[in-house]
Parts: sequence; structure tokens; C-alpha cells
Amino acid sequence: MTTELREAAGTSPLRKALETTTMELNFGPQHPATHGVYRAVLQLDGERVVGIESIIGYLHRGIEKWVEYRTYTKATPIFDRLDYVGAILNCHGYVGTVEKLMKIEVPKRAQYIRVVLDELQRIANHLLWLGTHALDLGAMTVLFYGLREREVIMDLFEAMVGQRLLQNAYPIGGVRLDFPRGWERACRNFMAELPHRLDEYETLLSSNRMWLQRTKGIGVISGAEAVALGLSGPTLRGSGVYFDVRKCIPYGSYEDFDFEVPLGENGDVYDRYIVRVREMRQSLRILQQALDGMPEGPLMPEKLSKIIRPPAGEVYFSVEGAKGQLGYYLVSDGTDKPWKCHVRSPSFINLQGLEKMVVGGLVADVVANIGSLDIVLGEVDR
Amino acid sequence: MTFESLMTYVGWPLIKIVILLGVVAFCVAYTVYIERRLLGFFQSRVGPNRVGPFGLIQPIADGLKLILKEDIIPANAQPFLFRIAPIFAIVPAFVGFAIISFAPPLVTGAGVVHPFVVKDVNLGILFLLSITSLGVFGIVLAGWSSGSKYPLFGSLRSASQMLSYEIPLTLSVLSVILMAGSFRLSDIVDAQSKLPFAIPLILAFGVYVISAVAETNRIPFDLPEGESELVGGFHTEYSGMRFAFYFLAEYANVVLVCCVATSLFLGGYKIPFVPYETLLAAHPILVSALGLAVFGVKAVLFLYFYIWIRATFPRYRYDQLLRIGWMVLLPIALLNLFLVAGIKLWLLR
Amino acid sequence: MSMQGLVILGFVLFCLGLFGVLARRNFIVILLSIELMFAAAGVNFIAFSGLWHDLTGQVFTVFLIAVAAGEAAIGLGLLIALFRLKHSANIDDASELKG
Amino acid sequence: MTIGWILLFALIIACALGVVISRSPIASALSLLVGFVGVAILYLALKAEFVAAVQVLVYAGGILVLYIFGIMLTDNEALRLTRQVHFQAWPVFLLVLVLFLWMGHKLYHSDYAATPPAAKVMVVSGGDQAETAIAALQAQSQVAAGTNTQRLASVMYGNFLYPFEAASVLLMVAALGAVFLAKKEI
Repeated sequence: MTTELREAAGTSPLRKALETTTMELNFGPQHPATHGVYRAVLQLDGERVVGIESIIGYLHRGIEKWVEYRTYTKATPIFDRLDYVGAILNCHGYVGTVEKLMKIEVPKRAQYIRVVLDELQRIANHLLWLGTHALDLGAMTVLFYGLREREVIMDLFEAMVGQRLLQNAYPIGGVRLDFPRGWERACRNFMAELPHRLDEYETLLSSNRMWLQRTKGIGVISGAEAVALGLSGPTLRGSGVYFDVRKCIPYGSYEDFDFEVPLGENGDVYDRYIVRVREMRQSLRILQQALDGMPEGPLMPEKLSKIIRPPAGEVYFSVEGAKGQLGYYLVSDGTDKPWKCHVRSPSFINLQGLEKMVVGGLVADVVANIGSLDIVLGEVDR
Repeated sequence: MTFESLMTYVGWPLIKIVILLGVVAFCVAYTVYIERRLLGFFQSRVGPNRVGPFGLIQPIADGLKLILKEDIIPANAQPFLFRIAPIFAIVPAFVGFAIISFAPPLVTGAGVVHPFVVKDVNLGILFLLSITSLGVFGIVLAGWSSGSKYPLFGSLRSASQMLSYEIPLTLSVLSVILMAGSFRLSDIVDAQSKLPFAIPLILAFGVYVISAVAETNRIPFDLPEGESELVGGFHTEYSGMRFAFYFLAEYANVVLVCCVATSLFLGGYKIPFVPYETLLAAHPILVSALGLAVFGVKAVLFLYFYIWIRATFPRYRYDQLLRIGWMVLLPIALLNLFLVAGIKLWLLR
Repeated sequence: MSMQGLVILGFVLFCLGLFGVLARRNFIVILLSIELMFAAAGVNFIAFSGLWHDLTGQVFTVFLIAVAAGEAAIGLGLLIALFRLKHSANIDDASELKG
Repeated sequence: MTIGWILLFALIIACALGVVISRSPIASALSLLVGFVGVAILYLALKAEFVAAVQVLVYAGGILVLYIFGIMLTDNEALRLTRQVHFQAWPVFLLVLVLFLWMGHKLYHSDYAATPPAAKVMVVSGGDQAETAIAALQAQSQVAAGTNTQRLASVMYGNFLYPFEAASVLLMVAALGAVFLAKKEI
């Protein structure tokens, strides 16, 4: 059929009549690939996605409000429940904010210990993400391999702070305890082991044609779009934008360490995947330097009152969370309870990118995209 | 009608069918066990090991659990179709075993031959293909009658997948038939006494393996039930014994595919490098027993390969899957068929 | 079995198919009824092929199946086109040429 | 063995009835499926194994799945609620009944089944050599020895090569036509 005829047909009522209706598919809230109680209402034309509406709030616990009724110290553990696979980073964000509000100088050794735990947590988060993302795309084994390595990190956490998942690792001002005996050796063993394990995963995935077909060119989001949507973390860096809070707004001695920020090229699912895998290797580099250059000194500042009562004022502080820029905004009225707390949770904001990524793709790509965003619903809903 | 003719036409086939059904059901149940166990080892975990020694009673426990579970029929379902759909899935999967020769025929004293097959049909392979092509009904009906979107999606995908991959599968089997010059499975096995067809027909074997994985809906082609996308695919709404039927049908198909691959490509019960006659001279029972063992080993090796694939690969996307079927496998299978026909016509006259 | 029985069977199938084609409204059921008529022809072909020990009947049955496959493909294409236009598989809705 | 035949006939006719009179199209399709399997068994009993296998493989495994697809794609509530039988059902029924009775009468009184036409000519002309004539005809039609399938193949690719190729062209055209009809952008 000639082009003119086709164009004429495009506007005719006949053409309208021939168009099939779209189908509405509820993706979640109970769905194995949504990583929690997230619900997406998909508009499908056959297998193609023409629209997506995200519906969140199934895990809303009112954490930001809850904090207003707790003292600064008592509020610390609840933030572990935001992103429960990267709990230490949440904790660091919150105590860092209070420290900034009170202008507390955290001792150098405490800062280094925090860096060690933070990076371990980042690796643990990325390992779990890698496993679940691969499982979403059907590669089951990677999940169990990832969990195996994550288990070691959990044991390290347990030995260090007594908890595995929701550690409540840092008090305001520093860290509670030094490394226990033998901890550093165990940690170094793990660090020596992990690069080989990562190579293993990359053999299974990065060089696998099926994996490449499922991830390359899927869910593309350009750097400009990503910035406009406020994405951050590996999701943003996958689109080739150089932004890492650790580099751009350094905190907690990160300026001492020499590491690279891995960047993607196309902004597709594969780039977001490869950025995270490379990030794990960079985290190992940071760990190595932190352990090697561990300064001596106290763990808590000299003079810190038992009751935290920051001066009135407001403060914003952000850390590079496992999912992106994790920011805390605190308003203090001079009492021992925060007047207002707001969390800029990276999962929530990254989720905005989903529509750009999935519309025009296929249903199966929705799964790949949700996986590549690395959302945790505890953090999306707060 | 005398007792003997009654036995010949009704009795013995019935006994054979009952024995075969029992053995196949047992094998299928333990295939699940082997798969879970092997996956456990592949994935640095243990797998089921609590029920009985090494978890060996696990399949029975699972079966009991599934029997005792409530049989839920969704409100939107079409109850009659929903109830009978599993039958359409499981019957073809089990009927296919009827034509497979598991061991060389046992020759007893007076020249009486007892073949190790329910019925050695002269159109064996064609019969098998036509019977297994009916399995798609169970899936389509399940998706349709559940009255829910995910099963519908799964069944539509599954039906197009199975219809697409039946073509390369049949074409690859056709080249075997060309080489052997017969549809009968025992003839095909006999034609491989010198060399298993997997070596000269390597292309056909490859196509067969890939299409067979697709036909049985397993990773990397497990889209119909791709759990991360379609929750459970066509059997999302099923529970209890009816779910178990689908589960059993899937694994029966896997075992069937292993047995067929063994017969068609791996030389069936033929023992490599040992001529049949020498063994027959030694002892007739020995021949059959060894043949059975060899068949079992080959089938289990193929099964192992299957599970290995499952532990290694991610899942294809729907359109990629169909593209592979039509754009890659079909041309290869056709090319292979032409090659084999040419060789058969010009070289092996 | 006698030839009589087979021919009568074929004829019964044909009549049922004819009835279905003329009396049903659903387009798909009409196609299915046509398949019944094909099957009737097939039964006759095979029966006479057996009677006369001539394989031509069987060859024609194979052709018949091929024709039925073609008919199914085209029929379903028409069905989809009809459904797109009328949102119905009811054959009575395709009445635009009535004037 | 007569009981078996009667059962088979009854099954096929019952399924055919089910196709025509059942309310839901999917029940029609399923009943046709069982009917086709019955017809395949009939073919097997008439020693046409290959055709039986093709019947199941192509009809039951292929065409019917397509029909069920069609039913699934075009199902809606309105369709289920409308009367499934046309207003012209009764006249049609009478017409078909008349046709059935008339043809049945004709069939019952004809002697088509006795001998092949060619042999019949010989019988008429040659008298008592009918037996040998039939035997010769049978021998002639069985071109090659061997199984039914092998003989069928030699007939199909010998005498009927061109029709066979024509059938494949027909299938190709049908496939193209179906794609054209069903495509969204015309």
C-alpha cells in the first residue's frame, strides 16, 4: 500500500474502528517482580506498554511524622526501616544531619570506621540487588550466589554492632565500639575473595548474550531527562551523568579516598547494571584504603552531652545512599525533639523515571526496568 | 474368545500400561527431586534434605500435601473448563511414553520376544508428535477458563510458543527419520548401532534440544510461566491437586523429551562400542538389563543438561523467543533437512 | 464394518456441518461446522480408498487437511477483521452490504 | 468388534452434534477436538495410519488451537448473551432433514460399494474374470511394497506431485492472506 493511501487511512473512521482497545493490567501490589508492595497499573496494547501509573503507599508507616514525637537519639533506629537493605547508610544520613545541625566534629577514626561499614553496606545492597534483578530476568543462580556473599557481610555487621539487618549502627557523634578482635582480618579475607566472585557473576551475566538481549537498549533514559526527573545514584550515573555525593559534596572523610565514579553510556538497563557492578569494585578500593589508613584516636567526641538538644534552625544533609542521594532535612525548634523531618528518599524519586523507561517497551521490560531502578518500598513510602 | 487371545489383546497391554504408568509417575516425581537437589548444589545450598534420608521421601510428602490442599476455583472462572483443563495437559504427557523402547527386546528360550515397549507403532514418532501437540490445549484452556488476566497472557504466549517451536522440532526429527528410513522408534535405535545420530546430525540435535526446551516451557524459554512477569502464567489460579497435575505434566514432558532425545539422537539402549551380538551371546537377560541401564544413564545425563541450563541462563523476552524460533532455528532445521536429504540421496545410496 | 455404515457416517457428519453453517450465528462455530463437512469428506475418501485398495483417497485426504488449514487461516483472519470492525463475532452484524 | 465400531460412530456423531448445538463456542471447539480424535481412530482402523497421524497433528494440534485462539480473542459478554442459533434454524433443519432422508434413501439403494468402477467394466465385459481383474487392479495400485506410509509417499510424490506442490502454494497464499487480513495497519 502506498504511503498516501496509508496516510489517508490513518485519519479515516475505518482506521479508528480497526484500532483495538488497550488492556489494563494490574502489576502488583502482590507481584513477585515489584520488590515489595508496589503497584503499577499498566495500559497494554497487546504486549506493548502504552501507559503506566504508579500507585504507592501500601507500606506507608508515617516515619517522618513519627520522628517528631521522639528525641533525636530515639529517632535513630527508625530510619533503618526506610531502606532495610541499606540500613547503615540511612543511619549515617540521619546522624550526619544531626551532627551538622549541632556542629559536632566526628573524630577521624570514627569517620573511617563509618566509611568501612558504609561501603560494606553498599556492597551488601548491590549484591542483593544484583541477585533479585537477575532473578527477575530469570537467572536464578545469581541470587543465591549474591546471598552467599551478602551473608559474610551480615556476619561482619553482627560481629561489629550486634545486629545483622537493621543495625542502628551509629550513635550521634561517632561510633560506639571499635573493631572487635579478628574483625579486620575477616574483613580483609572477604575483600580478597569478592573480586573473584564478581568475576563469576560477570561471566554469568555480562558476557551472556541472553542477558545482553534482555538489558541492552531497554528502558533508555538520557542524561538530561534523568537530571530533569531528579534521579540520582547508579540510576543517574547509568545515563552518564557524573554525580556522586561522595565526590561532589564530600562528607565523612570521603575526600581522603581515591576512587572512580563508574558511568554508563546509553542509560539503559545494562548500563545501570554494569554501573552497580563496577561500584562494588570501587567500594572495595575505598574499603582497602580505609582499613590501610585507619587513624588512631577516640571514637566519640570529647564533650557531648547525654541529651541531644540542637540549637533552633534547619539543616539539610545528604549522603550517597545505596540507591542514590539520600537527603535529610531537619528543622529544630531548640527542644530535644525534631520539629520537622523530611527524607529525600532516592527510591521514591528514582521511581519517577519508570514511566519514561517502560512506555513503548514490552511487558517483560517493565520487570527489567523496575529491577534496574533498585527500589525498596520501605523507602518509597516512608 | 480364548483366554490367550484375551491376554494378547487386552491383558498384556494393560499390564504393560499399568507398569509403565507407575514407573513414569515415579520417575517424574523423582525428576522433581533430582532437579531441586541439583539446583541446590548448583546454587551453593542444600536443597530438600529433611524428609527421609537425603530428602528422598520429599516427592511423596509434596504429593500428599498437594492432595490435601483445598481446590480453589476462582469466582470468575468457568468451572467446567477449569476443572477439566488439567486432564488435557497431563494425558498427552503420559501417553507419549507408550511408544518408547526402553531396552532391547528380551529373547527367551523358545524364540519368544518380549519387547520393552507398550506398543512399537510403525508410525511411532509421528504418533508422538501428534499426541504431544495436544498438550497445548491444557494450557490454553487453563488460561482461558481462569477468568484472570495473567493466566490469559500466559496461555496466549504459551500457545504461540508451542506452535512456533513445534515446527523446528518436527523438522529436526524429520532428518532423523530420513537417516533411519523409518518412523518406528526401535528401527531408529537400531539404525544407530554404529554411531549415534547426535554426531552426524549435530545441527538437528542442536535444534531439537533448543526446541525441546521451548516446548517444555523451561528456562530460558519459560515465558508462559515466567514467574517474575506473569506470576505463574497459565496455572496462576490453580491450587492443590489440579496444580499438581500441571506440575506433573510439565515434568512428564521433560522426562519424555529426555527419553525421545535418547532414542533419536543418543543411540537409545545401544551400548557404545559393544556390538549387540556379543552381548546376546553372553546372556539374553544381560542384554536387556544392560540396555535398560544404558538408556537410563543417557536419559539422566540429558536431564542433567536440562537442569544445568536452568541454573545458568536468564529468560528470553517473548518477541526474542519467537524471533529465535522463526529466524534462527527454522532456517537451520530446513538447511539441515536439505543437507541430510542430499547426503542420503547421493552419498548413502 | 460395512461400507454402508461409513458412508452413512460421512453423510451424517456432512448434514450436521451443513446445519451448523446455516443455523449458527457465531462466526467461529460456522468455521468449525465447515471443518465437520471436511471431516465427512475425509471419512468417505478413506473408506473408498480402503474399499478399492487405492491410495488416491488417502492422498486426497492429506490435501483436504491442507485445504482445511488454509481455510482456518483465512477464516481467522476474516474473523479478526470482522471483530475489529464490529466488536463482535456474530455473523449477523456483517450486514453492511444489505443496503 | 462390531461393538467397537458402533461406539466409535456414536462418539463421532455425538461430538458432531455437540459442535453444532452447544451454546458456548469453546465447548463446540472441544467437542470437535474429541470428534477429530475419534475420526483419527477411525482412519487407524481403516489402515490409514499416516492420515490418522496427520489428522491429529494438523487438525487437533494446529487448526483447533487457532480456533480456540480466535474464540479467546473475540469473546465478549454481549456475544455470550445473544441467541446462538439463527432465526432460520428451523427451515434449515427441515431442509437438511429432507436432504438427509433423500440422500440416505439413494445411498441405501445404490450398489456403489460392490466393486471398483474399472473392475465393474471388466466384470460386465469379461464375465467370470472379475476376480482376477480386481486382483490385477489391486496389484497395480499398490505401486511399491512396504508399509502404508511408504506406499502413500510413492503415490503422493509420484502421481500427485504437482497437486502436492499446488497445495503448498495454497497454504502459502492462505498464510499471506491471513496476515494481511489480520494486520492492524492496512
